[in-house]
Amino acid sequence: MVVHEQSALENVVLRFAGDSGDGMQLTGERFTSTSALFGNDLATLPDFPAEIRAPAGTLGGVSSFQIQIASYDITTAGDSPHVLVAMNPAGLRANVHLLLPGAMIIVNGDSFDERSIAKAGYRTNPLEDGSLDSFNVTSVPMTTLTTEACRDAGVKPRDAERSKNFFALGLILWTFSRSLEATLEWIERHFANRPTVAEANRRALHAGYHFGETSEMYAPRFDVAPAPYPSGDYTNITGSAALSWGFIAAAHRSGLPLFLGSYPITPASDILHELSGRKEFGVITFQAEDEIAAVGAAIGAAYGGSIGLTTTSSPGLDLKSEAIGLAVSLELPLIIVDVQRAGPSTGMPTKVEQADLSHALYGRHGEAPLPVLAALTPSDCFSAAIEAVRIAVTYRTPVVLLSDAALANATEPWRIPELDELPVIDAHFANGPNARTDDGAPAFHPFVRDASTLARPWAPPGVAGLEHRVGGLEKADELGHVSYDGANHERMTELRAAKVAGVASSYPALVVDDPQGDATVLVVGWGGTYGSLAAGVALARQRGAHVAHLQLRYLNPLPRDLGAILATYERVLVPELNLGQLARLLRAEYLIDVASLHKMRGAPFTSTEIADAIDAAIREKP
Amino acid sequence: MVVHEQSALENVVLRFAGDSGDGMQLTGERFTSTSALFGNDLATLPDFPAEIRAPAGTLGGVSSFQIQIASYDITTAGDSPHVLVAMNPAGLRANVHLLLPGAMIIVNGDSFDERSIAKAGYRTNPLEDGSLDSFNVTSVPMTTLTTEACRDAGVKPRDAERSKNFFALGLILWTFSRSLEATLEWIERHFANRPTVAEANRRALHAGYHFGETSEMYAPRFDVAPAPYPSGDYTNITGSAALSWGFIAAAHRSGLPLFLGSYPITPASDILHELSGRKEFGVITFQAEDEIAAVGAAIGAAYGGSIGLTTTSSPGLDLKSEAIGLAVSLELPLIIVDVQRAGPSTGMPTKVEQADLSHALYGRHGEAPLPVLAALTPSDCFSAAIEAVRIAVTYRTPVVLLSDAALANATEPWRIPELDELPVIDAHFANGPNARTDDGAPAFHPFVRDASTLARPWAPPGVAGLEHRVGGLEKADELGHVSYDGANHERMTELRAAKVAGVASSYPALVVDDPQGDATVLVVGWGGTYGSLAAGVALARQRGAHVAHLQLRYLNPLPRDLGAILATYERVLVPELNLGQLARLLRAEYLIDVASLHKMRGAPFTSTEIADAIDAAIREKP
Amino acid sequence: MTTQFVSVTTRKDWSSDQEVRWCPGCGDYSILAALQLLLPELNIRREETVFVSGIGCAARFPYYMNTYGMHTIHGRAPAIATGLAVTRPDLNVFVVSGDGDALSIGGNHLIHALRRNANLTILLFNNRIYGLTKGQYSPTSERGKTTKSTPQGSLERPLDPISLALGAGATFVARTHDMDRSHMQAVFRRAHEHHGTSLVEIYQNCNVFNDGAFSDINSKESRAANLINLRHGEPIRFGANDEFGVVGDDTGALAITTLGPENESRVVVHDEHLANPARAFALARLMVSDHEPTPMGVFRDVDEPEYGDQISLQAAASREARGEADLSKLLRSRGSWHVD
Amino acid sequence: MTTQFVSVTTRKDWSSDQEVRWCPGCGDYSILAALQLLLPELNIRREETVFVSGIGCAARFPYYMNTYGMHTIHGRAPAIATGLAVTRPDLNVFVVSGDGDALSIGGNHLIHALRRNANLTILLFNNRIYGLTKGQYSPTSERGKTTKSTPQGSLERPLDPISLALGAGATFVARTHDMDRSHMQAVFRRAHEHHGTSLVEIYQNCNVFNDGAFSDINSKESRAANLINLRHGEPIRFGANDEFGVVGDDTGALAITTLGPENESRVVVHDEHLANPARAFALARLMVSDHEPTPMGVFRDVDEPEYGDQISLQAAASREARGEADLSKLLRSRGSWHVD
Ligand SMILES: Cc1ncc(C[n+]2csc(CCOP(=O)(O)OP(=O)(O)O)c2C)c(N)n1
Ligand SMILES: Cc1ncc(C[n+]2csc(CCOP(=O)(O)OP(=O)(O)O)c2C)c(N)n1
Ligand code: SF4
Ligand code: SF4
Ligand SMILES: [Mg+2]
Ligand SMILES: [Mg+2]
Repeated sequence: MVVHEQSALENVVLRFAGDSGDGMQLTGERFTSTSALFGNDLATLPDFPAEIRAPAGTLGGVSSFQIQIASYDITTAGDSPHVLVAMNPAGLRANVHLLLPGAMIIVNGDSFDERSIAKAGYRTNPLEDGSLDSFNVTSVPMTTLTTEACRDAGVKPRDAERSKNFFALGLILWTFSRSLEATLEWIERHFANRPTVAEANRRALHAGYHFGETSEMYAPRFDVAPAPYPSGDYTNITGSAALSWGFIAAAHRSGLPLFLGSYPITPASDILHELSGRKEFGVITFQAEDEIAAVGAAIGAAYGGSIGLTTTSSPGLDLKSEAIGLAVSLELPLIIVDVQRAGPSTGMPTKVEQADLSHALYGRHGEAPLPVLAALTPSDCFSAAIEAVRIAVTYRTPVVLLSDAALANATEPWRIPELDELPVIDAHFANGPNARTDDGAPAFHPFVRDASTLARPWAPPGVAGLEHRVGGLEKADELGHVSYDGANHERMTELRAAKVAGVASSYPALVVDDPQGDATVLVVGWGGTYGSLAAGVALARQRGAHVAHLQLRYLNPLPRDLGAILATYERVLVPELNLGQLARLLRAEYLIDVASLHKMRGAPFTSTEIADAIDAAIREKP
Repeated sequence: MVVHEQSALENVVLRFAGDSGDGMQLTGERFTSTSALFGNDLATLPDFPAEIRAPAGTLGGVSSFQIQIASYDITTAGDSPHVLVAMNPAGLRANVHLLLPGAMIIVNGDSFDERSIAKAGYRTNPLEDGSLDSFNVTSVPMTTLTTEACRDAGVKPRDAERSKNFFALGLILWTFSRSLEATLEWIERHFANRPTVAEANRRALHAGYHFGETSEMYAPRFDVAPAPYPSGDYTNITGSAALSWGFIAAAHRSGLPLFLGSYPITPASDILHELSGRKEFGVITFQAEDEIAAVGAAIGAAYGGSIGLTTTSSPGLDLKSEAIGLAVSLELPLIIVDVQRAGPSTGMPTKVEQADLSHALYGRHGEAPLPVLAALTPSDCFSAAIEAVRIAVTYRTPVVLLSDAALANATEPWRIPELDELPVIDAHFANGPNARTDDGAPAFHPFVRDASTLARPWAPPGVAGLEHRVGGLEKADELGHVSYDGANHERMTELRAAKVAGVASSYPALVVDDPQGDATVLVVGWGGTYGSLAAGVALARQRGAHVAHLQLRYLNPLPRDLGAILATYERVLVPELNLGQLARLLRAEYLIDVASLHKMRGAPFTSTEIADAIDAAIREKP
Repeated sequence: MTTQFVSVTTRKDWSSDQEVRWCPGCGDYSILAALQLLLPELNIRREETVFVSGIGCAARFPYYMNTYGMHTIHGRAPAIATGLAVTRPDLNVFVVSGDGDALSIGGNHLIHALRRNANLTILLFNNRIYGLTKGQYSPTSERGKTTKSTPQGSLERPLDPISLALGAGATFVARTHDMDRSHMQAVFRRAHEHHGTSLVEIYQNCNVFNDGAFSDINSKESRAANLINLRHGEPIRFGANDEFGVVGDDTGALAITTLGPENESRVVVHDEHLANPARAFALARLMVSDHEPTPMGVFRDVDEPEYGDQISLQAAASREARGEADLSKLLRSRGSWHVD
Repeated sequence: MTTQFVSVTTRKDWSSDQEVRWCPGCGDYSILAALQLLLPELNIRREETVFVSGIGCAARFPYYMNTYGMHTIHGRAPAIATGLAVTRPDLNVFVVSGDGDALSIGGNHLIHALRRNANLTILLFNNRIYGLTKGQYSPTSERGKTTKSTPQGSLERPLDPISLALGAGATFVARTHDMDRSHMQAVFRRAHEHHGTSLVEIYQNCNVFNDGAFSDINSKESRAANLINLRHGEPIRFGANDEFGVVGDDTGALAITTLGPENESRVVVHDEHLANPARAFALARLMVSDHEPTPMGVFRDVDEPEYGDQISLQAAASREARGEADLSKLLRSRGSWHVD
């Protein structure tokens, strides 16, 4: 797409890129905030290096932040930026391949000295060697202008230089016809006790804005109108925050305390961070010695009547397997959040992948089925968390909730629900005997099941008369004591499986996105690819395809209406950020020859990839 | 089947049952030995209580040992014993339901006192209340006769009583027309430094034998002829011993040292026990602090150029997940043996189940495929171990080898192979540079792949010039250093998957057992159910069914000829000791609506169960 | 639990209806009896008492107690119990573990529980063997032990649970043994009363796989010569006639000596409450090899903030600073805007 | 390795071609430099040297060494290295770990490695923080530490690696710090020379998430007053003018005192080789709180049989007793019969 001057646009994709030390995430977040306040729909995609800091100026050290803002409902941060802000040569080199011809590039000209150019792996200066001819390049001496602006502000030139990201932000805010107000206010608050830093940032911001306004060399200006939103209060939310708040909300709506046992691991740690500051909500966070202790403590808390939660990312899930199996056997509520990252093993710790689905489904010895859910968007993390708690508590079962590295860090505007819109969760604690002994005395049998859910009683310690023992050995049906009886074991195994299968009866009906109702190809995705698949489907439709889209949140048990839906399409395309794990599940379950589309590049699907695959599927239709 | 007197029989199923303290396993093993020496084909099924000792005389404390001996090739210990030897009321009560009418029961009459009868849960004395009328019951005062026989033998009466299992053995040896020689010799050797115990056992054995010969009340006598065996040396072997020896043989045939890292767990510990006494073979055994350290140490040993082996049972496999994923990423040879037991969680630790297949296939985060094999019979454990090493070493990959609690403890006669019949395994260590640097100097790149196997070089430390670093982060193709490049990650993921898929090209062709070649129903099993499925198929054929049988040893990748085979049958029946894990795999892979037959009773399938299911499948044929 | 509550239970009330399934003669029976007889005296409620165990013979313990109980997975009981104890400060949480469970697979959870100091009473049944898996050596087995997995003898030096616990910063560390009910009961009572994590090592005989492992110390015949009773505030003396005593040597270690008028004054007076764990450690390392005189009793008992209490304080501070929880406010805490 | 071999390498030979990716200013750089400069002096071969690490900033170490190396998984490096060391006694196996890696998730492997005593040199980079995961508190963080995961301050008392190691029976335990290259080198050399498992705690500054954690002890200004250099056979004295000394008190602990003629003779003389670890433990517990004078150097260095050596002896004994390995005999060892 070629960018036109002063144009009123429906959507723009903007990408900030620079060195890890350049403050690109901050710049991106501030721009996001302003755009959200303005009323755009938006979606963001932060992308930063794996945890070890690469030497400054190298490709490995590039940190980027992409945002799409739009006047309509969008679902991704976009495929190809219309505007790239590059604070150094490496930031340019790492991202220029994403751009379509005609895109606008704004660079910090000061950073294109010989050393930095070489460090980025360029042989010649790209600003001069003609390699950027197909783009609309503007070089601004941001460092110089920033230090100048800060002269006499009481900061040393070296420190002043650090404010250059605010210069860039000011420039971009001008370009997008946004006011500086929100940012100025934020600076005020954020640097309250570092007044000179605040002043430097303020000056840099203004300088950038004014540079846009006055500089002759600088022309195009965008204007993206607010999106039409249903009325309500809105906030910008990341997947991590939404998950955390969802659990707090579930605690609130169930009246149960929330206990998080966790061991730090990127990109799941943010949930621990967020919840650790919420003790006033009756939240206890426990940074354990390892993942096993973390899930173990959550099981202990669940036994005691709390919502037991443990959060981790992929390698951590491996370590929790045995304890999750215990929870399956104990039939206690437990929520395990896996913020998936690229594997196998340590893999690429900050990059997205969806390759833990099979592991969540089958990663325990023995027959140990449990419900598996996945959140679809950053804000959906909120309700997915509540839903996970509902299922865990209602069915007395561990539940795996899958998120991913992209969801965790991405932002989107979210209409804040009214508290009474949130579901109520009832723990139904056992409160008295539920059986009789052989000689007729009232007794408590911990494995008597509810007729409709097959759930067993949850009987935390403290109630006289309900004393009982549970354990990982096979238990006698109803009675709950240890049993090595083969027939009993078979019955218990089948009961546990039936209980989990029964969770599907509590799902809402599936809703297929098929506006014209005449699609022959169905795109089925799951979890965090919702945004990119929706965008890809939209693009395909623009191209003329009749295609339907269904995004699954419930992976186990599969929804009961799914089979019938799949059967109505001639071709089912299953794009996944793995080698085809949902596809395998659907094939086994429904004996349908679904087509699997995989991507394993530590990045979301682009709309084009999806639309092209849809085109191919339509052509290939049986 | 009704047992006839003095009859020459083709096969007999015999079961010893008594209290855990009664020495039933020993009695069973001695009888097995004698029968093997005699030349019968045989199969055994020990069945003992979970590790905690139950109070004497209760059902929970019953220990049993079943053996089938035959004059033809048999594959299981049989479904229904023809003869039950019960040393106490609990032993009778726990097993009588297995018997068909007419079966012979020999009890130790002395043990049927009021207390013991009550302890076993009988209200009245079963020897007197007519409940055994359909059987052929003989009550022998074994305790009395044994103590009498031992009078003046230098042992106290209480100790003499302990020899009553030898009385029972003597009686049974007489019944089966076997000589006492081998047992006497064994007593000699085994109690060499406890001469009075030896003497008591000897006397008890003779007493039992003579009792058989002289007692009037005792009539039927069996005579099972030797089975026709190919010529060679034979030994009786359990699955655990066969596995252990298989690994020693693989070490021998590869010239590599064998390192076992293990943490004790029933029923896998016997492999550790067996190998720990074999240091003269260059075997190092390492009892680690836990399963993670055990597999970790095996990985370290593999890195150093040994065959790295780790053995465990189901819960232990959970704990090894993360380290196995590391081995997938490092592409180092490693063998993980899982002797499956009944789960989930602690489950029923001494009972058989096949429910870890999905876990072996998918129980790691990320895309981390690896070959999975399963041993079919106790003696097949030997060659399965060698095969696992061959694949691990050839393809530089971890391999999971599945055994189970039944295989581990069961015995069968095995023709001892000549050493030169065993495959040779070549480690092909890297011995020099395999690449060049940009400026043409020779270099070693640890992830350059063999064109045919896609295996990377195995380069243990010690060779100058091959110094290199490996790790769990994603590695640049060929070069092996850390890479966060998305396209590279996708390529590496696909390469690892392709390498594992390629293992199938090294399999022998599948052989379907379909004697008449006109079967319409195919029974597909995997691993340790081989014996019971073969017996069930044989029974179905006796009943007139035309049915084929295929037992899979290779579970991942699946054999390339499997799809075509499945497609030729009208109905595929998949019996498993789980809820249908192989069935799910076949459905996903071949989109065939296989019928799943499951059993989760901590016990093998009986022939009748299989034959009945075959009958049903034939009736139901689409 | 109200303070007025007076327990009027008996051993029977604390015994479950499950058959006890240890081997006849196992030391676990006497530990079970000691505890079932002691609990009625502690003035606690059955329904507020929970036994959490890992896996092993010892770990079957909860099944025999008519309280709440959890038989969990191998080595993880301290972690699981921590989650319970911090969310339910009203409960009496006991952990029962074996030497393999607590020190082999579970060693890390144990040391972290000890330094964290949540309100747990950890009973470590040390029989110096893996009982449940039928007799492999354990981390406390003496070097050179011949077992199924070490036919030529084990190679590692044993872990001493007391020194390990002191190294990890434990606030209550004690040792007792299965041959002396009243000693066990006295120690268990103290452990229960300690506010924080207490560790009690119990020498326990496994008569099937490691019979007599402690008989050099606690058999009737050996006790006088080899069992040192630690008593707070008293000189550490032992022997049939109190003829031996523990004294400091000039390498910082403690040593045993025969007492006479010339050295009587040098005998170390036992002090459980020393802030510095050095003395307790020296006491734990009194024995340089097995079968030497062995201290029994409370090595260390000091006050440190209990983990759960501190969490409650933080929650209170949180409410103080930010007001009562307001979900609606939380959801707006990252900035919000209104759309009509 | 033949004894004639003489190393003629330089730092460059031991440096890999990979860019070092720690934050500018990180203490890890100086540890790397110390080792890369020391190794050429140790007369060992690069190809017989292996660095094994877990996960963390510190754990990136192997990538920078031009030796064999393995960057493994979080906390498991000691176990993985053990498998390597016992199967390859010809190698020099180094383990590099962080305080989280070695003491949090990996604590159990560490203590078992220490008591097992295989030939490993374990370098524990202690920055009292989780660096790689961007700043949560670690097991060595001081109580009350405010981090991302403890906004109201952490609650646990820190683990002291030295006392933990001594509690676990370690045979070589030392401490050094990233501000003193020659001290590091001297300690690393000793650790390498120790036959068995050696543990070196290295105080390491994480200037991004925990800057100055040790500056009270090892900054130029503080060293004289707060850094106690342990030297075998010498009295433990420190201070600008050696005016302070370490003396025993009568609770078995060690304490710091100002020296004068009246107490000079009471100063403890450091002995690394004491069989009983009590004195070393007391030394490790000299500080009752953070930022107090802290001993640096070798706390303990004693000889105990190395694990791998013992395995070799058992293998030899096995061959002795049963003759050379004979597979064909083994396969017949459970009794066999012949069928024609
Ligand atoms: C993950 C796992 N690994 C191993 C086992 C097998 N196992 C059960 S108990 C036990 C050790 C028992 O020893 P100890 O803790 O000393 O208890 P004891 O039986 O001696 O009382 C082992 C290794 C298991 N159940 N789970
Ligand atoms: C199984 C697992 N859990 C958690 C993590 C995340 N993680 C990586 S390093 C680390 C701790 C790092 O701290 P430390 O060992 O002190 O090393 P430092 O970075 O401070 O050098 C954690 C928690 C992981 N990689 N794997
Ligand atoms: S095996 Fe040992 S510890 Fe276990 S119950 Fe028997 S005697 Fe007790
Ligand atoms: S985060 Fe800290 S420890 Fe890690 S590299 Fe940076 S300064 Fe060093
Ligand atoms: Mg034990
Ligand atoms: Mg650290």
